[in-house]
Amino acid sequence: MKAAFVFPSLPSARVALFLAAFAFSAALALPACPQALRISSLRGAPGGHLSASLRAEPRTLNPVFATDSASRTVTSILNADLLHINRATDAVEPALASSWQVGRDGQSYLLHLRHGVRFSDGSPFTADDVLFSFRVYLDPKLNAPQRDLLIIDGRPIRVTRLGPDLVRFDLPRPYAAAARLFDGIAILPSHLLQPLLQAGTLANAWTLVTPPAQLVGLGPFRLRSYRPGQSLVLERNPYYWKQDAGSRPLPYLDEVDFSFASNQDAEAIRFTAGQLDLISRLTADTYSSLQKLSSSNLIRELDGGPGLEFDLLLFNLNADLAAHLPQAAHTQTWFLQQPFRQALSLAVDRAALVHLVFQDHAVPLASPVTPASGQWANPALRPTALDLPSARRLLADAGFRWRGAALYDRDGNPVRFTIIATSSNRAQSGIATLLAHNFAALGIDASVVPLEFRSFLQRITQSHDYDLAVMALSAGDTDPNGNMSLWLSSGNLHLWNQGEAQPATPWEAEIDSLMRQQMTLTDFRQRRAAYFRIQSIYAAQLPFLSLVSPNMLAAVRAPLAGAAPGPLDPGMLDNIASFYWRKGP
Amino acid sequence: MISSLATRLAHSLGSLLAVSLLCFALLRAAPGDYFTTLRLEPGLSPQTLRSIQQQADPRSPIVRRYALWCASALHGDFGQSLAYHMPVRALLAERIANTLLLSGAGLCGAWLLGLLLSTLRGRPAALVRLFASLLWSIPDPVLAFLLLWTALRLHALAPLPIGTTSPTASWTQWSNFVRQLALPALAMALGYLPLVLRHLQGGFDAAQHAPAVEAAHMHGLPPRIVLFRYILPEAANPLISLFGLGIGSLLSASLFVEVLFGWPGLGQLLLNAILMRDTNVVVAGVFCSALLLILGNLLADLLLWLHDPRLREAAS
Amino acid sequence: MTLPRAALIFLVLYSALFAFAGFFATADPAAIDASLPYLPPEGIRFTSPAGQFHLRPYLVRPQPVPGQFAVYTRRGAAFIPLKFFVTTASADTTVDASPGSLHLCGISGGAPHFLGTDEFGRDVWSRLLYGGRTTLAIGLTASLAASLLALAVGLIAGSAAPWLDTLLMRLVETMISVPWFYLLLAVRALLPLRVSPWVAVAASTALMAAIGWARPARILRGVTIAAHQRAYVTMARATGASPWQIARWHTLPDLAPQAITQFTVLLPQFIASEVALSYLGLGVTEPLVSWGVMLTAAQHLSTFVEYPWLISPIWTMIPFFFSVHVLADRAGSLRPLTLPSLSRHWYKLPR
Amino acid sequence: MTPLLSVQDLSLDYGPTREGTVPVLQSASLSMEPGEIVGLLGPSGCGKTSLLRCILGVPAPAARIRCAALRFEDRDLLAMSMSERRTLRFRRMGFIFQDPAGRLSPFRRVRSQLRDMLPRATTRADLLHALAGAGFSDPECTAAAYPHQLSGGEAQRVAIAQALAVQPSLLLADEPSSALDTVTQRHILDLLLRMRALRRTAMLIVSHDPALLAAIADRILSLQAGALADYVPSHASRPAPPALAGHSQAAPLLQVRHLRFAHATHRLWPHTVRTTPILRQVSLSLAPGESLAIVGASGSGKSTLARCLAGIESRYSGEILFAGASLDPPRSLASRAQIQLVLQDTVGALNPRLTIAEILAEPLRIHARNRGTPRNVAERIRQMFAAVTLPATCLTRRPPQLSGGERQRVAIARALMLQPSLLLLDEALAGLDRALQDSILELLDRLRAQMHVACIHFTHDLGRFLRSADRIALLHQGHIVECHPAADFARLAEHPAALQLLHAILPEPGGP
Repeated sequence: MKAAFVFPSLPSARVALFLAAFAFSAALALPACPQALRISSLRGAPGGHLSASLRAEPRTLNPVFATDSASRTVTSILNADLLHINRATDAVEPALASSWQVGRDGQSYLLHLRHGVRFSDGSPFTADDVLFSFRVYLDPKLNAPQRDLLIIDGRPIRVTRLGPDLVRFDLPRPYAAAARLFDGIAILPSHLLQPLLQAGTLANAWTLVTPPAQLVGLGPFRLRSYRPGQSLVLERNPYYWKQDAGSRPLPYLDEVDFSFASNQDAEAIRFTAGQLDLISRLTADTYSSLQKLSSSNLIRELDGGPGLEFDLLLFNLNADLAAHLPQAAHTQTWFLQQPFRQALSLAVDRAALVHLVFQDHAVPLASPVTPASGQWANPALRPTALDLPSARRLLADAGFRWRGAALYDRDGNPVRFTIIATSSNRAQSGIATLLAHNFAALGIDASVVPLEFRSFLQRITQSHDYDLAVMALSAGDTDPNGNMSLWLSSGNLHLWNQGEAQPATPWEAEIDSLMRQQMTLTDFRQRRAAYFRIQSIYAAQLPFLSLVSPNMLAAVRAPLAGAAPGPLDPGMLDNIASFYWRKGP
Repeated sequence: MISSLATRLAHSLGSLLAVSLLCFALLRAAPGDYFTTLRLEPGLSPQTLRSIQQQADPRSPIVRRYALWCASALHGDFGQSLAYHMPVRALLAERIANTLLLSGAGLCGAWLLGLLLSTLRGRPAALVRLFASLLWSIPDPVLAFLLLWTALRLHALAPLPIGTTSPTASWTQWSNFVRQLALPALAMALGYLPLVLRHLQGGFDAAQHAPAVEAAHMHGLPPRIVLFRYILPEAANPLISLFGLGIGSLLSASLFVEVLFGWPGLGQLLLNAILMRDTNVVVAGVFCSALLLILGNLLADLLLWLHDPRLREAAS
Repeated sequence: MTLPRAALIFLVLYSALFAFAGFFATADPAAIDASLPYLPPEGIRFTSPAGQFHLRPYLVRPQPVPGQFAVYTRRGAAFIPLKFFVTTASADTTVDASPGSLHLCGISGGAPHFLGTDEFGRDVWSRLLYGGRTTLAIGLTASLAASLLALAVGLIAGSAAPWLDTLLMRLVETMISVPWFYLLLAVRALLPLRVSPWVAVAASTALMAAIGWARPARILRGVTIAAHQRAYVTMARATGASPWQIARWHTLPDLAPQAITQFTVLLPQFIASEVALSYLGLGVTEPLVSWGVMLTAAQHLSTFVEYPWLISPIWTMIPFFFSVHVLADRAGSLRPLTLPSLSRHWYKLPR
Repeated sequence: MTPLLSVQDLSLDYGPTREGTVPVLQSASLSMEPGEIVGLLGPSGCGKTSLLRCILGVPAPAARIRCAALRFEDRDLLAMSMSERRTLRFRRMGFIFQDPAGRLSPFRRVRSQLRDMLPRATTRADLLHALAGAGFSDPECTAAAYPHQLSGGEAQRVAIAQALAVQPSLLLADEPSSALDTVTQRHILDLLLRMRALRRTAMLIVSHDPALLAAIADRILSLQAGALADYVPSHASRPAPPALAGHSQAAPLLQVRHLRFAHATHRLWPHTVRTTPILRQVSLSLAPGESLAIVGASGSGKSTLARCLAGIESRYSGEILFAGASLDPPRSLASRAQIQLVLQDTVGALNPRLTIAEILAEPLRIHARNRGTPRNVAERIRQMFAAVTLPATCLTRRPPQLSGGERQRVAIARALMLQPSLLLLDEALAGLDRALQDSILELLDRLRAQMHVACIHFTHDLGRFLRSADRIALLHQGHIVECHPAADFARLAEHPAALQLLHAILPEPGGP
């Protein structure tokens, strides 16, 4: 064990000393009775069963190693975090921590743990569990995917136990919106997993074959049974720590079962056949076919508006092409010219994309910051409208010429390239088809190459053997920090030019510095100004084209209350604890 | 017989080795790997990615990897699944059972239906032939899709569960289970039926004119006895071969149906594993499939051997 | 008229429809019309809006309902007179290989959509014809090639020395078991991104044939062995006939019905797998059309529910397969069908 | 007393075929008393079998029948439904086939097939009793056997046991012994007579062999031109073969030394391999142009010997010398042209897909390279066709369109196409009627004289070849036990098997 990750429990005398040294903005209140979280607006009816589905089988039930969407959805229901982002208001709210205080320097966070909280096996939740959990997440041997989030400037967050229900987190430097980091970090039961960590077998713990009794969490539900390939059944966690307005313990539902549908069609069929109670993340065509398939009073369709996901057209601006990819390097000479990118953007008919591909359930975008990010989106930027004359002008100014209808570059080479897209994603291949059609209006011969998902990703992230790519990305959070890996030139979502040691261009350098700067600022306005500036730089440079942001579409059985699509993981199921079945006719 | 069985097994072992080796090589040749998607995981540094990769799937020369795999496969251990963090054997076991159940039910259904239909004579037989041709001309996925669509339309009349439903309500109850199996099994059976019908009808037609069958007829034996004790054995040899082929494709035949009806079988798992490049799962699944193919061949030969006393006395 | 004869005539006419796709089609199959997505099939009337009979048929084009996506109404539908033997100015340069740009019918200022349009407002009827041409060309060539390959392998395995037989059959087992999906992925990775559509078509044909021969080869080998047990083969061998002579005079004619059957089995399979190939980016890609490309877009339940005209390739291929099958059945029933045992050593009956 | 069976004015033709309507029976009438044995004589293809099928009620699918009256046991068969007739023939009639072994299902044991015929209440003892009644000394063993393990005679006995199991009042037998060797044939006839004596079963026995019918039947009817008439024996007899002088002094054409051949039988569990020797030690020699008959009961190894000599079977040990040179496998093309084989099974031996002309051309095409392409293949075929006295119209037909005799002649013509010096005829005459056999033997004698072709007949019919071969060798259990000139065979033979065969020869009716 490295010293940095060892958190010896401190003697109580020293706790007092520590406390004195701090000057906190709020007084500490330490009530003695069990401290449940009451949701004052909620009055539902208990009981009932919910059938939901997952697009794939969860691959693990271990929240530390869950990377796929199905596993994350399930683990987020089985577990709970210290602080939680309210998906409706986008504000950080207390969860397992009943309150928190930020130190004046903005570098230390003091979290008061809710006391009297129990794990789903009845054992008490204490500060030791928090310490243990972060030790797991930060353990370099375990390689938890969350680890890098908790390491800032190469130094890990330090966690200190100040008492049985008081924990302090020290950040290496001021970090804006650090409270949002705690969202989704599941707290693990140290009494069960400590021995496994010591034995070095934690990485293989809590798989799908683990007996349900050994899977213990703080979430609203706990595992009842798992049948490989068939279903995963969760039952009500009797020790859950939330209550509704009438002090009735949550969750309302007795049981939730997940079946596995390989694709959206299978899901929609089962939903229509009455075997599922809710489906979410629908594509526009499934959504509209559901509208027609179902007798309308049984099903409620929910359009949550644009989410954090957006479709984009990626230019291959990688610097490593010349050596071994002459073909891609040749087409890259055009993409490296800003006017050319601008002209392509002007040639894209975003309205047609929204209309034809998303059946009007999407919005055109000006930048990767979608409307779901609320105040973070720069209102000065407007989605580029189709403007072929301007596009032609830009191209002509940049030395491009037309012969007949076809476009030729300065050196007399015909302008032709390929657009790759994921073949399994109908929307993206549709976008690619329409883009090729749009570009044809400029005299560009663009051909669409649909590729299988991993072959596609391999080209984008590893071989860089492509010209243009249509793909979708989703911001991790509404907060700019959630988009760090997209903007930073060293980030792994900086897909247009990967693995830059130094920012390749001045504007990328400026974005880098602005991103770093906003991270340390604590003032919202200043941060927002920096972020607006980043978006403006993006709009001027267009390293990729943000096309549209699809709406979050879902459907539920009409009597189910409490479900609403949300932009952050796990989407609609985030507040599953407050789902209930409406009684009555 | 024993020695020829032994040689056959040895040969089969060779082809199993070839299958697994080829599978390894092709997996290596396909672009992308299991960790490709992790590269888009925001906030996952390249170093972490590398160490995750190194830990789960150490990159070593393919020959070495293959040798290691063979060694562990000998002990029945097919390695860990990259995606599921669990032993492949545990992952496959139940799904193989499910797939066998579905394919088995489908194939049995096809055989029963085929036997029933092929005993018809005269005008009904011509209609059956036409029906078989029609079924033959509809591609299997389309057939399954049509069936699903019809079931959905008729749902109000006769609710058949589509895909797996809540386990507490159904898997424990036999009748529910049968209802659940009905639709996908029917889709499988209808897909397989034309082949079976064609061979059954052909075989029965040929058997009608076999001397022993004519003799039985002329002796005035009751038609039922003629059918079951004379025609059927006479037509059996090619049918047994077909049956063996059917056994061989038990694991692979139901892929479309599984995916479409959401049946929790091997097909879906394998398809996803292929798309995810979950090496060990793919190799083990393919291995099982190849094993079944070989066993099916062997079984068919054994049945032929048991059925036809003349085969037992071949010249050495 | 007998069924096989009817099937033959039907096949010839049907093939002509696809062979002269350029003439029968009404539009460029790749032309996008953003204003008319998911237009339902347009009706043809011989009466004018006023109800008078006209010899020249009218095309009834439904009108889009404003504000709603892909909703059309017959109210206020436009009655457009159809013209015959129209010459369009712009030849379909991308895909049309047939000479000239003469079309059977058309309308002024646009194209009739007999089978409606797809999600991008492309004409389904024209796509069906052009797509059928590509798909049938690939399917027929690939199944023919695979059947011939299977015939060769089956013949060699069934008549050659046991060691070669064993070797070939193990190869077949391997071919059947290995997931070729990976190979296809690898092949796609090796090919340059931009492949000429015709090269893509040729490559996918070759790939299908190279992978698909194994199963039929196994069956044909069995038939070969059964054929070799006939007394006339023994007699020919006693007279000194070479293996090639025996194959040509006795075995191949015996194999032909089964080979034809195998061909008909492969054909629908290959046409279905063309869908999978285009999924991998290997098969036919835009702007070339194929049924696979069309069905890839239509394999969603929503399409089935809302836009049934988009799955018209299915309704088109079923009668095609049916008539091929009826013909093959006829060819196959010239001799009673036999599926012989697949084991060589145990099937030889004692004399 | 009412007759057991009466048939009046039965006419039968095969419906419109490509060659028009083929009349088979014309106003055939027949009446049988209970317990009477009636023989029905006629050349092949004259409609004997069709008549039997009409009586049974299972006519061939294309047959069109007109009949004035058809009564059996005082019941009108014409008024009965199909299923009533089926029950009637199941309970009251028995039927015996020409090829008994093929008529038993190869997949089931004798006892279960016999049980199918017997009433449901039959015990095992009854079943064994029925088998014992058919002359089996070890019925237990026979009951457990599969049909292919039985010899032809045994299979015919099983068939008789089957047919008589239900104690029918009428037994119909279609060439019951023509596929059997003479000794077995004798046994079967004895058995039938015994059965008649025991149960008063009436029998209608069909054969092309007047000698056989004369030996058993109370009266013989002859079926000619579709009508039935009483049989009058003719006195025509075949002339003796031309004596070929001097060939015994010439260098032998074929020499066989210590030929051995064995089959192996496998058992799955416990695993045993049983080797069954077929040819134990065969040595013989043959002069050019000589005619040798190798006679043996079924199972004596005749066919195997023929196949070894023809080079089809190469796993023998020993030595075969042809014209002084060893014929070790693999055999040269030239030597294959010299030795030609004719099989009994002409249905299988001629490719049904090819025309007769193509079949005849095949040997020439095979040997085209080392003999040079014959300038006039068509001419050659016509010559050969004339030699075997076949009409030229047959050339464009295919084997299924020919009768058995015609096919046999085609097979012989095919064998002679290459002008071989040795012809092997494996039961090539069995199953043909007497007149046809005579004409083919005559043809072979002529060819022998013209082309100096040596012949080896592999046969069970000693009686016939006593008069038509130069030498006769007796093959018994894989050994050549006797080998004498034909004329002296009856005098010189000593081996018990030879004596048995000689004893079993039926006298020719009306013959000397």
